[in-house]
Amino acid sequence: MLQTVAMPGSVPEAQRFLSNLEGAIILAGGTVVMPVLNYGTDAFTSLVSLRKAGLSGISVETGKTTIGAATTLTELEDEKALAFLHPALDTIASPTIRNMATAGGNLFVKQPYGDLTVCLIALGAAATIAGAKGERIEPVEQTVSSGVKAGEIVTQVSFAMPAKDAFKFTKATRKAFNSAAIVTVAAVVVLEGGVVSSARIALGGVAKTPVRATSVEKALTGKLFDRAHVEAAAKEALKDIDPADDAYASAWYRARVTPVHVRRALLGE
Amino acid sequence: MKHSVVSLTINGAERQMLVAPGSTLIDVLRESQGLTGTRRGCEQGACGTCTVLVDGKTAMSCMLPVETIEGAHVETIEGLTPPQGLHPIQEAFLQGFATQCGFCTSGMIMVAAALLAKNPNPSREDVVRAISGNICRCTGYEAIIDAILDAAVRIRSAAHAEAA
Amino acid sequence: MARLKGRGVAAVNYPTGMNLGGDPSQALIHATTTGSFVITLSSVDLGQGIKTVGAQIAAETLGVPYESVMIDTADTDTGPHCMGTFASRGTHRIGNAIMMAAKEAREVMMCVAATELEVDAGDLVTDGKGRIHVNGAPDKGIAVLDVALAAHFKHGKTISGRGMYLKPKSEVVPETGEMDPDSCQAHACTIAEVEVDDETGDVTVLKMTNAYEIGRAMNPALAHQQIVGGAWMGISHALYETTEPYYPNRAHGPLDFSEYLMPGPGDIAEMDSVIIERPSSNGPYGAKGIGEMTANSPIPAIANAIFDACGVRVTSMPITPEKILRGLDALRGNPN
Amino acid sequence: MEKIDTSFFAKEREAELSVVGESVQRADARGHVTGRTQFYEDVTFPNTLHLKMVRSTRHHALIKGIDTEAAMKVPGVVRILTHKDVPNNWYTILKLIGVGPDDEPVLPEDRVLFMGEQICAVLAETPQAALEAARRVVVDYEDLPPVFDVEAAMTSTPFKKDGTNYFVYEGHNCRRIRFGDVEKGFAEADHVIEHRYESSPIEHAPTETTGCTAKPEGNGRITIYSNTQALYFTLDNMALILGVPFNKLRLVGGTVGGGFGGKVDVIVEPIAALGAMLTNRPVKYAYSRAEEMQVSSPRAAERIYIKDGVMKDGRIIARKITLYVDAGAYCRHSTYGTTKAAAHMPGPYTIPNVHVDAYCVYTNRTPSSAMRGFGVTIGDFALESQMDQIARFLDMDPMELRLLNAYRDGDMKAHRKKVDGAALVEVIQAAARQTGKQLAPRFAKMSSMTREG
Repeated sequence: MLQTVAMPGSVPEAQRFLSNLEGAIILAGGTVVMPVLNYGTDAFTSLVSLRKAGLSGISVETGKTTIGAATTLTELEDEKALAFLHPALDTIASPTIRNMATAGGNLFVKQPYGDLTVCLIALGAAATIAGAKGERIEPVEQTVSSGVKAGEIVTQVSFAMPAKDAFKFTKATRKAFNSAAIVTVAAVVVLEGGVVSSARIALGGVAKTPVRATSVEKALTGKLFDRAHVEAAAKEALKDIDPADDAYASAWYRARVTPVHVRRALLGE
Repeated sequence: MKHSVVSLTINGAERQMLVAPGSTLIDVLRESQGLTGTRRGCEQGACGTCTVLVDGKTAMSCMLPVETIEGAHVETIEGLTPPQGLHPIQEAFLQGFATQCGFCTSGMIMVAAALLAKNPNPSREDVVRAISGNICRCTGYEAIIDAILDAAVRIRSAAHAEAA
Repeated sequence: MARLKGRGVAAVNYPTGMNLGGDPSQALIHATTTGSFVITLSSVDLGQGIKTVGAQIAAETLGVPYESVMIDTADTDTGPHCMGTFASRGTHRIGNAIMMAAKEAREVMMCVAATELEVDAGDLVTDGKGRIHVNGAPDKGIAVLDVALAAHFKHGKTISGRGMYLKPKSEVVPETGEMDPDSCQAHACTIAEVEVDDETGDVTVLKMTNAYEIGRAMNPALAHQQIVGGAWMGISHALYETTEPYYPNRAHGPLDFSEYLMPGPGDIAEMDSVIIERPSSNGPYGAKGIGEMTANSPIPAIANAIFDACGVRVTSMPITPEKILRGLDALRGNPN
Repeated sequence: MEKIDTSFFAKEREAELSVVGESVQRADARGHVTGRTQFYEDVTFPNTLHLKMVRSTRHHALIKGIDTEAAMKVPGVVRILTHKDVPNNWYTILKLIGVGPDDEPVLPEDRVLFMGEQICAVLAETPQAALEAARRVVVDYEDLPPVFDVEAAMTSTPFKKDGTNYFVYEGHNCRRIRFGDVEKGFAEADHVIEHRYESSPIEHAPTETTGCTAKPEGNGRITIYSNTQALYFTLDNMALILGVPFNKLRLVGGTVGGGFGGKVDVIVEPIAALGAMLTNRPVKYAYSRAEEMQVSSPRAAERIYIKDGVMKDGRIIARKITLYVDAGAYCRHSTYGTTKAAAHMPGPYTIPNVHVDAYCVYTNRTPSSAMRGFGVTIGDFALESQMDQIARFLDMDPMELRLLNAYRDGDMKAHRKKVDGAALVEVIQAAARQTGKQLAPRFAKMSSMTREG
């Protein structure tokens, strides 16, 4: 049974709570933790809320955008400089959930949720993690695949703004709004003279965590960015995914339509 | 387990309450404040029936431990209802036959209130987006969408009449 | 990539009521001394509107304003027996019981009014606005309120009525299945128009045109609610819903409204519905049960429209994108 | 908004109604929009205990033991109810209308037959304490093989203590309809068209979950505030289970946050009332959303085989239906629903030779029960898909195929009830009219009221 909800006013204080309180976990927006608590759990007995730990805010500077971990998805939506993320944010749950859910929390959401994280991986974002021995910075991709250690806190994520029109996003869903992903595709594709000079592509919903579609990236780079090349490259996605059955779709279906949605995302179909 | 004292402004009135760790806003509203118009639908953040406004923004009250929103302003369906008559959104739901069993209605109206405060002239798709986290199993949504659009007209014309 | 359009039709009937164990409901009605009427039931309103339609039936029968009728439900200490709200029985069974109770109460009311007005009860009519008067002579009349007061304080009478409707038990003949399982049948026809994405199997329901025959629309706005909500549930059943997505395997059963798939407000189809009325011989004012039927015709209409669109016949519900895509692949010679 | 086409059946429609037929405002709408409508959960009492259920984690198993020691030590736990506490441990809803069998215990004694089956009930001061104690109860299972497929279940070893894996209808293993001679019909038919249809279970998913609060009164009675769809069903079943006179119980309800058939089973009330009787305190038992989704009874899955004998001109002269209703582990209302499914066949069509075998089959899944369209919805999916397949096979207009076979006043249905008040013809005509579709003259002038045309 829950014993404490701690409200640290800073990151160091939050770290102290995390190490001193028995069975403590981080509470960000609450949209993942609270449903677990409401049904009763032995997984934790204390919550350390980041709501007042000073981790909220967005800074958009030339070359680098930084998002505090406790920034809500609604705050991201309202940030005009991040308009390119709007179509992606719009697919995440509902406006009410976006009022509560945070950017940092999104990194730890189980699949097939967590579409912001798919975008961050495509953007090559880095996570700043406060630990017992100070801060470290690592690719979001790594944070997502290996998680953080007990007592560590993701304090912010940052990325370089993509070139105009370079960011692509598609989320295949069963419902128009407020739907988990069948397949989420986010990509930053840079063209030089109609040829792909670089591509970072991330997929959601098709593995245990969001993944890089490195095979597609490889197949695409250096190629003419036309339908034929994109379609061929999209088929390579099957090498990058390991989908599972769930209540939304089967592994077979996800694999079957992944190349379709990768192509659609890249071509903006 | 240590209880703590939390202060909230609920429907304009300051309230202090002693709560167990992790007590959710819906528990406090329904059980200690007697504000039962906020409905408990799933406790998982997936149905929207418990939606209230916290500092003007919609929130699912089943997912908010009250310790984390100390000092917040909370508005519920009871607070939205004027002393006399009905709020234009309520009037639109009533006239538009937008309720059947009525269980989702409070949440729908609170979402509509937040939408119309931010966007007094929403498109149909704006309304659809706004209520996309709120489940209704009876109506098929059409009457609810129409009612919210009608409410927007009612509020705008009331504001217009006041200005004139 | 192509979006294939198709159209499908389905027509159904639906029984009102159950009676394999006998199907009764009762209603009591009495006038207060304030000129209002209270109907006492133990019936349940799930949102379908029995609290509204029951009052309408009573007001119609009594000849008084709808606003002067109140429904008091549901408490087993005060409300007489009702089987429950299911089997599209509410409006038919409870409505019949209310109508019978209202007739009995009306008789007493008219009788007292006749005494007060010193005329023959047979010459009196109600105006539906709270007065009773001599037919053809609106000035020679009396307010229902005054009748209620007179009955109570002068004549020592209760203006009240008892209502009961029973569809008797029907035994099934085991060898042949001969039985009388219902009271009447409502009808529906749906024409569904859909679009199928031939690369993903996703279906969009573009439009549903429905005709519903419901006996008599007691309250057209409430009937419309059932129609729109029921047709939505039909789309939902056809394309989305199940507690066991891998049936008969029990894995991955949804636990919440995220996993349990239903169309949201962004997925609703354009709807054009018309009601036609063939009053039933045994329902109150010709009513039939409507609540359940509305979900039924859309489901096969959508299935048939999907076949029309893309040539894939999915014979298991729900018709998921996966089932359609497997069918499309088979048609294209890529069986999986 | 609503449109009524009064051109149909004009002579039969009663004229001169004043309140009936009017779209008066809903009596409950003002309460709904202000949040003041009182649902069962809005009535609360001090000193209420919260009931949370320990549930089976197995599809089919023997219960070798239940250890509640650790659970009882959780602060706030007051009592844990097991089958030993239930006076008459049979939960048989249709007993009231003379349909058995007694196959479902209120709380199981020695075995569980589906995942999620309730095993014992924890009563505690707070929901959190009850949930924690429920996690501390240790159930020792011995797994048994489950059966999930309806046709496999028909022939596999019975998994209940008594009886078969299917309900026996007066000596028959299915509900039968026999009308005409279906084999003769097939022999005479130009074509025989046979297909299989299937569905998986569907949840009612009302926004308000099933629940109740049982409150002991000073006079020794118990008041149960419930969102049941049927107060007397609930009251009568509770009295039988609790072994108390009917007048000891009072049910209060009538305002329900969506039902769709999901709140007709009487699951929560008997145990909550038992808890109230044994502790002399109010007890609340409400399903969580997860319980509502997976433990409350769904609409049954069905499997339906339809074999039709069809003439070149579209007349269906024989229809044979084999239908399996997946009742899940216990019968609840499924025995009745299967009969209703049989009676619905062969759909709204007049077919001279009809043969129906409708099986009510038990499998190791959540018991199914009533839902909007009980016994009919899945049958309609099968029937109307089949009609489309016939129309395609014969290259006929699908509406005209239906009109050709439509039942009309005076026809005899397969369950030997004469048709009256038919209107299938007219709804098809009305739908055609709405979409601007021209029916052939013979179909455009058809009527349900006469056999002409």
